[in-house]
Amino acid sequence: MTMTNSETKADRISGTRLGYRFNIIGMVGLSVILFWALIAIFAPLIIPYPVGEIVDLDYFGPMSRDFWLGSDYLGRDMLSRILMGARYTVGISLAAVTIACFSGVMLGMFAAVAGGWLDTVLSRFLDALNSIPSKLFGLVVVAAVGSSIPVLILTLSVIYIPGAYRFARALAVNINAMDFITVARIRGESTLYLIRSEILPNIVGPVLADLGIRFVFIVLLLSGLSFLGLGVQPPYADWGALVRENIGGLPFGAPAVMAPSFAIASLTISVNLLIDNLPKKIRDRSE
Amino acid sequence: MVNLVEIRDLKVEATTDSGRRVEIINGVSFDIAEGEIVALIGESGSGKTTIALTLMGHARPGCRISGGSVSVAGKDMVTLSEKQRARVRGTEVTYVPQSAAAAFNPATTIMDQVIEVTRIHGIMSSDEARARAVDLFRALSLPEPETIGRRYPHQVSGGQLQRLSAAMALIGDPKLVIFDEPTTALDVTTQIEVLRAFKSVMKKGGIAGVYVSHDLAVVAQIADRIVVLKGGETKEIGTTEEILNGAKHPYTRELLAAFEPKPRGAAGAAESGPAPLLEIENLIAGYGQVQADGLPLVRAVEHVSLKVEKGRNLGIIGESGCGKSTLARTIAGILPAAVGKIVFDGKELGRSARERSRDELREMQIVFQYADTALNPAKSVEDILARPLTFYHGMNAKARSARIDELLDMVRLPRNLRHRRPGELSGGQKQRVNFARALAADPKLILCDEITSALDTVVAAAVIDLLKELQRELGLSYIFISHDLSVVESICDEIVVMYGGRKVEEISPAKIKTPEHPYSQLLFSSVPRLDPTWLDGLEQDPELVRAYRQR
Amino acid sequence: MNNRVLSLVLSRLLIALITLVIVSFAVFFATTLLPGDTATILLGQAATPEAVEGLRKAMHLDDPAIFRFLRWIVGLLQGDLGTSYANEMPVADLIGGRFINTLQLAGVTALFSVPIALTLGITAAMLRGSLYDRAVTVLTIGVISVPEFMIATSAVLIFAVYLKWLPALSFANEVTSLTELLRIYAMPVITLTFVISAQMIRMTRAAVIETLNTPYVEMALLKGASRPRIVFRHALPNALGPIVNAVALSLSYLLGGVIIVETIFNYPGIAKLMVDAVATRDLPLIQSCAMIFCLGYLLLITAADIIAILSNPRLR
Amino acid sequence: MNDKITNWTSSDDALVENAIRRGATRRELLQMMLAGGVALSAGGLVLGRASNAVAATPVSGGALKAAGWSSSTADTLDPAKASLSTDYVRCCSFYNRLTFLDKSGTPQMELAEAIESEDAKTWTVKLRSGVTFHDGKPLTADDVVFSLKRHLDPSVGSKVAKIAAQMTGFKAVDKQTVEITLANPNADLPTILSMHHFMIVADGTTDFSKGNGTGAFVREVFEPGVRSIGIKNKNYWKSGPNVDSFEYFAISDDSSRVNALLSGDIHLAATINPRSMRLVEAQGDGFVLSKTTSGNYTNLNIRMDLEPGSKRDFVEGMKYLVNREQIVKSALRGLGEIGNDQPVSPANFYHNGDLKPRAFDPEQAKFHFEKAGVLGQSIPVIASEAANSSIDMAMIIQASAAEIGLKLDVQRVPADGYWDNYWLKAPVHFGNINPRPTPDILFSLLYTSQAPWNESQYKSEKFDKMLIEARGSLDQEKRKAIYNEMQVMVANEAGTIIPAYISNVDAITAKLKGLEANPLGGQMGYAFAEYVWLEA
Repeated sequence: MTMTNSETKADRISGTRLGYRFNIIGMVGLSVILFWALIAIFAPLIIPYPVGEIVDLDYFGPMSRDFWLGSDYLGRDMLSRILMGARYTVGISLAAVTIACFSGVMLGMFAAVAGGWLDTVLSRFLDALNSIPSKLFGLVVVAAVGSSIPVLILTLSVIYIPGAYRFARALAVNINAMDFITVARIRGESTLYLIRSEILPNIVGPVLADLGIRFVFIVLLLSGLSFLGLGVQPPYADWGALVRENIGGLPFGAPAVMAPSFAIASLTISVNLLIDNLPKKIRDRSE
Repeated sequence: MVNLVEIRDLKVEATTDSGRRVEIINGVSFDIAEGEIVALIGESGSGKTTIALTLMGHARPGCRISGGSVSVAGKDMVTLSEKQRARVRGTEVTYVPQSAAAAFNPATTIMDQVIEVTRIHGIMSSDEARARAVDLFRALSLPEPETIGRRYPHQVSGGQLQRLSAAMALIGDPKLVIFDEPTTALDVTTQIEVLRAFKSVMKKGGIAGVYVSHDLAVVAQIADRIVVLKGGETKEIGTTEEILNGAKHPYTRELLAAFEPKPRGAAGAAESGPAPLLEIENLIAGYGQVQADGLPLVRAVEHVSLKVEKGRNLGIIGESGCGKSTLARTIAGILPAAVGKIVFDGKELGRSARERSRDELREMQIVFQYADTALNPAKSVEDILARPLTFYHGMNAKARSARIDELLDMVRLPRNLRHRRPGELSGGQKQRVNFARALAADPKLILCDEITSALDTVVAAAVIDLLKELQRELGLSYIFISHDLSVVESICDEIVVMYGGRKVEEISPAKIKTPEHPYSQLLFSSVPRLDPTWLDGLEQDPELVRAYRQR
Repeated sequence: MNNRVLSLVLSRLLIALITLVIVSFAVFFATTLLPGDTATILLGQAATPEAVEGLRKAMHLDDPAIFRFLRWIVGLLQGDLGTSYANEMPVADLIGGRFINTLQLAGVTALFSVPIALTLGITAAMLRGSLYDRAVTVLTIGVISVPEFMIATSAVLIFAVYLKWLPALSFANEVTSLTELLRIYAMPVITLTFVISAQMIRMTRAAVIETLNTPYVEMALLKGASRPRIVFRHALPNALGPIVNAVALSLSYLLGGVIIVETIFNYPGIAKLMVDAVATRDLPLIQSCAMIFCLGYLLLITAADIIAILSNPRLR
Repeated sequence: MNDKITNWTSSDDALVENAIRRGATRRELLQMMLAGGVALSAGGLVLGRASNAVAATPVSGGALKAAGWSSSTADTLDPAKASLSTDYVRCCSFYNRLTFLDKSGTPQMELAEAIESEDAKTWTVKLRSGVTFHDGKPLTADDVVFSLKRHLDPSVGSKVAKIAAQMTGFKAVDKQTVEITLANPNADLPTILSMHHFMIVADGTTDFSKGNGTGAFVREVFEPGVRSIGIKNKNYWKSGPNVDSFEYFAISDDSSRVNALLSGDIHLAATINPRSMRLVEAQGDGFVLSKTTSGNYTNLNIRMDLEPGSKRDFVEGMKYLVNREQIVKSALRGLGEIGNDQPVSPANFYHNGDLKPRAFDPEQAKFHFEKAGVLGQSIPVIASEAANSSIDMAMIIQASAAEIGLKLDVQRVPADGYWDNYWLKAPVHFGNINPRPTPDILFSLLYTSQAPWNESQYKSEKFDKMLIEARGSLDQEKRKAIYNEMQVMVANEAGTIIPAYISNVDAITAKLKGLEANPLGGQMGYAFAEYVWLEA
């Protein structure tokens, strides 16, 4: 049958030998993410022009040999701005998602293991937090304390802690009902041990996938906040801010507005693709 | 003569995680005549359910019929289109699932589901279908046949659901009914009811059947012929008589041997010292809010007292919901007792595990029924066994490693298994690891909560043998909780029968044939025997049955 | 049985109420943290120290925060949302019309997007693994990956500026007919549908697929039921809980999350009102808007929970 | 949020306040004012095709829709409290003033028939007869007294309370005559009365949301923060208005405002971003840009009493570092004129044309920075959307600084609260100043030692003396010479860098005719509604 042929081909591509099955779509996603991660790290070394410098007398310039992605609304080199923007978009989002998921997951596991009124209080409190619309929450925070990178990161994390909490708690409650937790409890283990060694390893997979989706949301929320005027300090700009400040170029299809949009889309789509196609550990029983 | 079913060289492939295709059914062939009931018997993974489903042209997701033919009433289910298969399903071939509780849609009424077949295939009008369903309910001796259909699945008991699912299978007047382990999830007393109902309906209608089971004794009561399967291959085919009395294949003999009673040796008799190892007095425990009298709302264990002598084993037997597991959890301190005293090795224990010292916890270990959930799937066998060693004995890495080897040896597992995770082990292996973890604590008493019920008969027998052996070597005591009389009988020195949260009788295995309490009598007599005439010849006091049957 | 449902529903309502109390507490104290002294802002140029002192007294600003909170809560319970600092109109009057606008937009969007999302989600689940399923999946990923202001601005450029099919603004026009209404709501609704549908599609698909893997669905298949029958009679009723939940979560976005859409289409809803209120430090207005958002969220979530409870015969 | 109008208002308070305070003794100013608008020389011109329309004949009918850029729940129809351009536009459509400024900046009579004074201290206002309010009540002297006097009541919270404070006596002499007594003589009163806050409302009005005035439109709908609709006043005492109704609202998002115009939803989009011009122009003949160059500018202020501005060389270096050409080209997209660091714009009669802008010279700048010892330091520069284009300017200067090793730390801060919290306060920050009619007002407001808004803390006794000398001089040439010198002094000595004078651009549909520029600001000094007409 033809099925068998395609199977073996897929095997060859995805490198089954590592003990993991990883399909080509997932690998494409991972490659794009790695690409942007590398860009974020090495951006200052590879940008062709200083980020803040006006190098083109025209604005919304087209793609050219000098300016690969054209120029922005002030005549700055778009390629350089996008490469540097990767730092902010990827960096801020990553920091925020890490904080959000770490705190959310820790609290969620704690609530699940502790149970009782602690669980109730935590759940109610985070539910309340969840009910506040995220963009408006961002606006109020920035009105209160001003906009800086730490404020942005913390705001984004706080917005997404309830979600991570809910998710992790739901998973942990399931795990907590398992007999091996009971076994550990009556062995006399501490709550910390239960969380760290018994529950965490079992929810880390879904939590990582959840982290990926939350990362996408944060990237989008960050660009939404940039639209409302909250973001990193000039001359730097995250991708959302780049789209926002160059949105006037949209009628002309200026690369200045298309390129950062594609950058956002490429990152978020890749993360989604990766999550939907995470490498699967092969568990063929070979007894 | 033309058989109703002819299976020829059937092959089914499954796709593994790695995308590899493996044959899980490897060239199976057998026939079923009109009105004949054929049993497919084998342990889990033998492919019995897979074969049964191919009779409907169905393969579970990830599987595919890759070769051979399955002819049902002249139609080859393998080559039919999905639409054509749908026409056969529910009318000519029907299915009674293993767990009716899961196979009923929780969101619609029972009647709607029972008569759905007639709607799908337009067999008869709704009213006719309803009338017929009520007839079937009556034939299957369901209570309140007129109204039971209005209920939702969660509102009836497991045994009734199982019979209702049979009604669902029979309503379309099928030629062939597939029973997929229909009584496995039921208590023995209920199982009898269900088996009887099935048998009479099938015989009356002259309907052919496929009965999938791992339990030879059950199969013996209902099947005309038996197909013994292992690893996707037929090992032996024969009439029930032939298989029971003249099994040729060694595997069949192994299956039969697992049924032979292996009474407890006299090993533990000597050591009954003055102080018992465990003494429980007047224990009350349960769930829900604490009431004004200081007792929980739902009391699962009521006024239970018992004693375990050093080096001797206590069996606790009863049907689901009798409070035996709650009792074990209360003893272990998982569920603190509301009232009562637990004295262990001369010391009174705290009611909750939290109030007990580390040593007290160490000396009494509990092993749970499902090794799948009792072992952390994210950890390797080595890590699982190492933790109690570190926690209780503070061993360093080297000592730990040596002790893990010893433990694996003790439970008869190869040492190289230590790097595997539970998911990569078979059911029997998992249960051994589960047990090894309890041994790692160096306990005096091990509470075994239904540790063999999730295992295949042969595997379970091996585990029991292991427990006996370890007891001899280590001088342990067990409290053995089970619904399976033969298991308890084979390992215990004392047997406690529980019903409705209370201890109804305490007997010794010697007197097991002659229990005094009527419930014990009912329970013990309900255990199927390897005798095709047992069910038909069994007489139970209907009063008694009504009084004690769970719902 | 009915008692059980009643007590479940009541407990859900109680939980919502407790959450609301926590929310009101948080909203009140978070807004008082906004920089700037209320009295000074209100008095503007006339802010002499004596005047500020007088006004602070008159407004009870010097009272302990907890008293002010209680006074505010009591006012809320009596339906008194307070008086706007910015233009001295009752907050209720300011919110009134705009709240209706928000509800209208949310309503139209819900009517439009929920059926689309559910249809796509369910059909994708039915045809799991097919080309159609993959197309839907890729589409949803693509849609949630584009910032909404891009979608909105592009839509305006295409449909309003170039094609001139639809108006660029959503409120500037008088509504005279149904077609007019459709034209006016078209673009914000399209944009919002893009934004909120993806999540609903994903969740619906996942929930349906999960129930499609249950034994009772296999049972239905073995009864010879057709695919649509399997999905609509067996899978869907049991997937209702998670689906309703996803819908409620997505719809809650339509209250406070639409700020960007309101900005771009100049639609006078309460999200923009709250942004205005933040800019003018109009605390009573900020608090009221925030409470509306939170209340809306809780109502939706609680309603979803209750629907899930009622739709489940096991709880009924 | 981009609300420079708030600033505009408070600037105007001080403008007139200063004029009153100092102008009282100046007979020549009084004469000039009465002679006809020499003082108001802020130039206004309409560019592009719009200017052709002016000559055409008005057409009646049509529903006019226009969008400003800033609106909130604080929107009001109380002229005393008006603070946003949106409020001005609305007030202009519902009310009338006693006087208004024409396109040349000359005060013209509106509700007043004549405003006369013998000594500039006691003024007699003769009212037009036959004017009625929308509710039918005829306009009387009592209405005028009420309208003006209420600014003195602190509970009203008038934005021009301080200016109004100069008016100490109000007397309704008869039904059509009002006598206003000033604390000190001031020839500028007719100009003061043309301010948008001094709209005439009906006597005893407490609820202003009805917009009951004598203006060209009758209020139909008014929702703060949303929109207003006015219906043509059939009994309007002037001829007009041309359109049947006038709807006004704000679209804060710049591209949305332009898109709304292009899609035909509105007829006028006020104050569009320079970069949107290309889009409008690309649409062909259907749309027209109306540009107004007055004296508005955004400036970089270095406080000379604080580090690092206290080092003379830092200020000097910064002036060399500002690439004015690039700012006009890139940040303003050509919509502006290069500035030479002093506030009197080229449109002003007194502008010193010989004072050349400082050349962009990074080397010179570096030399000065080295002398000041600031290279390698990080110097915070505060910018905000509140000050028009300041963020773009800041980034341009920042980039130039980076090349010579000076690190400017541009901090973008929220627009709301900017004028209270950062302007005049931060060591290096941006400001935005709206046009003033005379150098005297500009200098006294912004550069004398006692100036309330001395942005760079510039202190020069010589400068103060020269200002008084110019004020007392009757000789226009001599005054010009003095002002010229003062401009040079400001350019060279003060810490305010004025890189460009910014033009305002309103985009309109070509159907909208009759829009002229006005020195009071865009949208025809906010009063366009009653003058324009829609061509079929």
